[in-house]
Amino acid sequence: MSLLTSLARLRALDEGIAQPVATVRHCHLSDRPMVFIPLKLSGESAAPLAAMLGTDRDRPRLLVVTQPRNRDLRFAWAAELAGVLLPYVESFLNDTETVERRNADPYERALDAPQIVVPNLTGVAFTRLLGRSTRFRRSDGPYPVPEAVPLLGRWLTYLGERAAYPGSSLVLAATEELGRHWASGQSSLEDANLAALLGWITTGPGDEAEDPLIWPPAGPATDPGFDAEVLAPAIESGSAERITEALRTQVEPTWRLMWQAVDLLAALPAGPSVTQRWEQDRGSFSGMAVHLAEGAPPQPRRDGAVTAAAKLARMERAQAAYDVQRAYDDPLVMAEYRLTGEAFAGEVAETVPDHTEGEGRSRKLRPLVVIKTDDPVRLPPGTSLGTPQRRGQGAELVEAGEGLVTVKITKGMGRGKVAAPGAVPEVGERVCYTSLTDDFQGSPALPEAEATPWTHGGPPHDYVPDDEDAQEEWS
Amino acid sequence: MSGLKREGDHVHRLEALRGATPQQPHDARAIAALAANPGCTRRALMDGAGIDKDAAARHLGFPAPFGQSPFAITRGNVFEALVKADGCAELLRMLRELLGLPVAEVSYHDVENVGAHLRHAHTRALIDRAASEGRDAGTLYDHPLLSMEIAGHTAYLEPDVVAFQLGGRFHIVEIKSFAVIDGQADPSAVAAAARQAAVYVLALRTLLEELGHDPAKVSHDVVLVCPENFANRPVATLVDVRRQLAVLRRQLTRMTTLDRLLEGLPDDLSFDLRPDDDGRPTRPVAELADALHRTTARYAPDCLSACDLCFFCRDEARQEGASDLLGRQVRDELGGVASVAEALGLADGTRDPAEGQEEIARLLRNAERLRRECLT
Amino acid sequence: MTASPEQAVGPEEVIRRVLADLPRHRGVVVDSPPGAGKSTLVVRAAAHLAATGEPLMIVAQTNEQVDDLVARICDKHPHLTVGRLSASGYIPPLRMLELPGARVGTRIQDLGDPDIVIATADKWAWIGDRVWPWAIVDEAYQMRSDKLLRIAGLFERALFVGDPGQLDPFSIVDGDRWSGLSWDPLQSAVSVLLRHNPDLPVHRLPVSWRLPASAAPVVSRAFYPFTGFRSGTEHGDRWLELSTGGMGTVHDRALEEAARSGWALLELPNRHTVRTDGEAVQAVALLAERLLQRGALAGSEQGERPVTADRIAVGAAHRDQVAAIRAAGLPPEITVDTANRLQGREYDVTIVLHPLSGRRDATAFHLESGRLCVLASRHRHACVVVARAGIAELLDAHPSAEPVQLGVPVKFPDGWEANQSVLEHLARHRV
Amino acid sequence: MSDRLDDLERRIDELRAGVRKAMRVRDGATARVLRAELRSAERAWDALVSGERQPGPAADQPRLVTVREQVHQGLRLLGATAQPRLVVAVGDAFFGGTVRSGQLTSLRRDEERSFRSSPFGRPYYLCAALTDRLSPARGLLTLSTWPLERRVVGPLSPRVDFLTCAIAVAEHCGEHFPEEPQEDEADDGRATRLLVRMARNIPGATDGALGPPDPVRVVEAARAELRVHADRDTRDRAELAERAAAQLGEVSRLFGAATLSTIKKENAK
Repeated sequence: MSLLTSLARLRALDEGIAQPVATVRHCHLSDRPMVFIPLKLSGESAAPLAAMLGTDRDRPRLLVVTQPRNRDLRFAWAAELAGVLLPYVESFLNDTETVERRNADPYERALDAPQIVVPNLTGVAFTRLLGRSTRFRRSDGPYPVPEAVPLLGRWLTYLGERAAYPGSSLVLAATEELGRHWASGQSSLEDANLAALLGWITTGPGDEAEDPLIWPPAGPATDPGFDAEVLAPAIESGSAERITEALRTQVEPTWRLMWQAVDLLAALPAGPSVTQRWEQDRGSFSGMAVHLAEGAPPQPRRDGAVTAAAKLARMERAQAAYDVQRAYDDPLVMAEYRLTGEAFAGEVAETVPDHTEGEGRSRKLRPLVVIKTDDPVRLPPGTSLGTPQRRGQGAELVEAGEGLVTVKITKGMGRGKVAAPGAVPEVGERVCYTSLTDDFQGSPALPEAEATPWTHGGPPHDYVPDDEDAQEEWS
Repeated sequence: MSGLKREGDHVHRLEALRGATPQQPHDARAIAALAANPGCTRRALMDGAGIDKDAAARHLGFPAPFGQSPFAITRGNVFEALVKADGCAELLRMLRELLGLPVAEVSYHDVENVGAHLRHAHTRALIDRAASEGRDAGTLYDHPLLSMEIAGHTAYLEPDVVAFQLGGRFHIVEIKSFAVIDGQADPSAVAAAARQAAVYVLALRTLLEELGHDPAKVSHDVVLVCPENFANRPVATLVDVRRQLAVLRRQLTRMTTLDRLLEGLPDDLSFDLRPDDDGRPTRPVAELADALHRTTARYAPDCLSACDLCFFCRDEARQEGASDLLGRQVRDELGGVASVAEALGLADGTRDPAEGQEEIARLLRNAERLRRECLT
Repeated sequence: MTASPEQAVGPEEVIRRVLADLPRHRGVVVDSPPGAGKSTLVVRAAAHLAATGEPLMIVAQTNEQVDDLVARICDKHPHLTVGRLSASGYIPPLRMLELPGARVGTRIQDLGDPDIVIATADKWAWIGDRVWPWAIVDEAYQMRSDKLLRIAGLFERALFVGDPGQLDPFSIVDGDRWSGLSWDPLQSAVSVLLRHNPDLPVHRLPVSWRLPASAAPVVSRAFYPFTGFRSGTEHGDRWLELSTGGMGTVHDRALEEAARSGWALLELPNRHTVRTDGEAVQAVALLAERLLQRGALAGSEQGERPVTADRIAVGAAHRDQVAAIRAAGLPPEITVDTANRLQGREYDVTIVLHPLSGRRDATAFHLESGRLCVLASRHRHACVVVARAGIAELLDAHPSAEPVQLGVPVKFPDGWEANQSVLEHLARHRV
Repeated sequence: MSDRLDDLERRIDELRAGVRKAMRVRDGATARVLRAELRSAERAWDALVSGERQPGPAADQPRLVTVREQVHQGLRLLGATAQPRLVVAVGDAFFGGTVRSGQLTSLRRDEERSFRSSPFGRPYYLCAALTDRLSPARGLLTLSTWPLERRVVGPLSPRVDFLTCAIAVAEHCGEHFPEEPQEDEADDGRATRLLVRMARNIPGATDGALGPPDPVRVVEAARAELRVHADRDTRDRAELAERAAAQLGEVSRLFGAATLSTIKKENAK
């Protein structure tokens, strides 16, 4: 969090209403997102209690474990969940496009992909756990479960993993996305409360957001008071209706909040790079689908050495790209870099479009641009720069001082003797340059898993999910 | 030494602070929580005086947001019972697998078999016998009762189990019902367990020292027992609590140096809740609130998960318009600027920077300029 | 891990043991505290291995480190041929091109067939289909294990050398998902290596040739509590002299204290400030300026020489602090940088802006022991620390609720303890 | 009727809110009152939605055998001092038992009362095991018909008794479901689960493979470990039994004596 965000929070606190920290939306928002609000039984790691979910705000599905103490019912519940989620996920597999790749076979990429929206990060974590607890199950053998359950497990595992991938929008945590676009007048810790955060963004703060009687927790954990006074007696009574109704009172308010969050995000125009990141999501999603179709085993309990390193590399790459793209898409994000002197913006005061360097054959066109700026520039001469106004273009800082910065354009101004029209900004145009650039070379290859070196424990015994996984009782 | 006398009258002063309110005994969790926010004078004084912060908060109309679900509680008890069932059969299995406990080592003592009032003495006796390697030194001690001096008062501590004879060393066994899934557990839950276990380790070491044994006989590796994955089957993991021990020692020494804080206090200051016969506080709320306001708190949002008084202090911070509300990081970023109004004044330029505020003022104005530029 | 008690043994003996162990084990680890002759060891080992006639690859972390090693090897062992692999963008420094035995190229084929090939870990990761019988991995504690994973296939046996006390490798993404795994990619190369090969011999260089007698015990106690090391020089072997007299300003007195005792704490009034605390920045700049003006002379076993700008370094925790200090108008020859980038470097005098100066709350970043260790162990003669009063109180008020990951070995020293220990020492040199 | 339902639901919500508010400020009295109202409202609601059918697990089928008798049965099978939960599990596994551990809490007191009123009026009594200070051991059941040696617990006895019980359970499994236990109708795997639970805590009782452990193997493993502890445990018990016989009267010999003397001795040193 930068001083810019801190200032926004101060302002929010003072004015009693959240302040924007983004001018565009930085996540993809599906036309039919699947809102998913899971509840779990307190004191258990992944014992489901209920879930409200659906793509239609007017027709939520409520799935309840009508006797939470009964383990078989939990799997029945998982099967029900699969009955809703799998058709949704698979509905995106049919329409695909063919993608050509350099030195690799072309592949089929889904035109659209599923998007699961959960209330908060603990919701994401629970989704992952749910995946972990179901993906190793077998529909045959000693402790059989319905066919769909292990498949659901693999998808949930995949989605839960992907949620940790910077810039991915397959799974959104409402509080996180809202927090990325608005600064509330409370601490980031308190922002984890969906009702509270939405309160700040819409009507202003109020203590009722923290009153479980008015706004029940958005899950997966339920309110202890509710457990003691409502749920426990209901379970004692053994009445399925009563348990169902009790749980409905706990998820329904959150259901409304979730769609409110979706609307708020939808109201923002999408940043230019969002499509590109969603494209990667679609690719990843299609990849997973193929993986499953090929009958690959369920994801192992934990990553092997090579997998871990590969994931880390991808995630770091994605994080870096995500940061740069957000800054290029959004002046308010770029402002954070201007504040620290890694970027500057201002009016073009003067240009030398036909400036050249070198002599004879090595003579190169290097148009000069002088920018008048109020920003503190903390970049040494020679720093290579990029600019949101002309994304293809590369520039280099020549000198900076007295509110005037000279840069020379080094690439993306055309091949000719004179710069291509529009390549060099006009005097008076507002431009922004930054040392933040999105040119990363790929990371070098990793060994094959079976070639894992002795320093990392040598080749792993390839993983076969055993009955142990399948029969692990689910308490 | 003169320390003794000072020690004496500051204990006296603390009792004055507490007044008629019965001393709230510290348990392991409370002691472990001393490190949660050591910078907070208000909390230090209330803990030192042994005031029931939870009761105070409720009386003040700011009940703490904590509560434990009956399901969680039941689950906890059921799991502990499972681990200890049939002479700790499960525990023995794990100790054999994890620490190579010899098969012959199965002897089990349930300290609770003696009357409650004798548990501590009995624990002492059993531990002494074990440590002096006497014949039939026990292996498992169930429901032992240890003690520790906190700010002049004795706190009684109840570890789940103490295991002996793992290479002649004592191990604290901590049974928790949060799950270990594929070898990992919720780091904050583990941390809490480790802090609590550290209290037991220290208490047991102190006991051994008093009995003239080598305190190092108590291992700094505690045995954490949790349900594995999604099954009920317990799994044991060794947790190294040396760091937690260091922190704990630090905090306990701080407790004895409360004088510094006490000296600053007005003589008439008291946190007394004036409980009636059935323990209900009768002291006028405004009066109690005022008394608390006269001590400085160091509110941070982290308190919301650690301190019973958090809502009271947050409310106070709101009244004062303190930037602490927004979290330690923001507060730190703002350098010396403590109040929201001040910070915004500097940002808008409606307020001139005081001595030493020039830089933060410049930064804030710059930030404000950028925000306006981008939002209009 | 067989930890031989080598504090007692002489450095020569340790090096002898290391070389003796090389053929006996697949890997050998050498822990080297600041300035304990790590590079010397690498050069010695390189020559030793090259002498067997078998080709050797050397892995370092940065281009500077690589260039430095090439120079040292060619200088000490002119008969050896050294190939310097580099990325296409890299422009070799002149001194490199002048070296007779050295050859620079972007592909193995360009290098002919030298006795030794040196490159950064990043470069090595692009090299394939060849296996070297021997490798030396330098700064192995600063190398992330996923880098080692990429290159470990290139060698059969290796010598890993590094300083466990410096900053751990890090990532811009959250790696909790891998914590507890023996191959956690975010762990250092050495810790992963040792978790999978616990029987590899681990040696320790017992003597710091860089740190003076005034500094070695302080750094050893704070950052190497269990292993420890000593200074190669006695009190009096090193001296720092200010040839012109002072004007009695705090800055002058700080420099005088540093010249006298090897340490000085220039304490500014207690105040919470922004990171780029102007007063502190000014103080740092002034100290550096005065140090030059007063014509400091550094005397040591290597003779006496003036402390020129290039022998002075200014260290800080954050990039914006570094930028602010640079902007304060120091001679460009003076190195100003963050702890991360000062790792492995050496100067006569260092001026340090204390990471906790002006902070109200200490974060894990500020408390990381490696950060302070780097800043406090770059100097041959003296270290001047600039800090606002109140750090003791800050440490005292620091809430401790670090999360605990199962199966992750606890790392020592604890940042809090280390800071406390250093602070206690500095207090004795406060002006 | 649906308005009626709505009213009820509104009422229930109010009451629930009331109770939870009261609990938050720890106002037990108010909470109790409201709770009572709430429960009746909830019952009414149940009645409305689910017709007249009154669900609830409390609808347990008439018990043919008394709790007392079932515990007796269980203990006889186990043949050693055991915790209620184990006794219950055995009942579950082999006698289609209906006892819940909760029902056993008052049992021992009733037994003692009945004994005091008419000593040996019954063929057997369910009593507490005796600790090394001859006081009643917490949560350990025995049979009055057993010799003192079997009813006292020394330091090793909990383990010894566990192993003895394991042997008994394994042998019973062996006899009754020679092959593939969970095939058996009467059992539906409860017996196997019990055996698995016990076997995994006995070294060498399972071959690591999955599926039900081989009863014979379990018995052998348990006997093997038993041999390690037997001598010392027998000595301890004999010594305890002697003391009990010498120091205790009729009643306390069965139900234990509250004695502090032993502690005094310890503190003395």
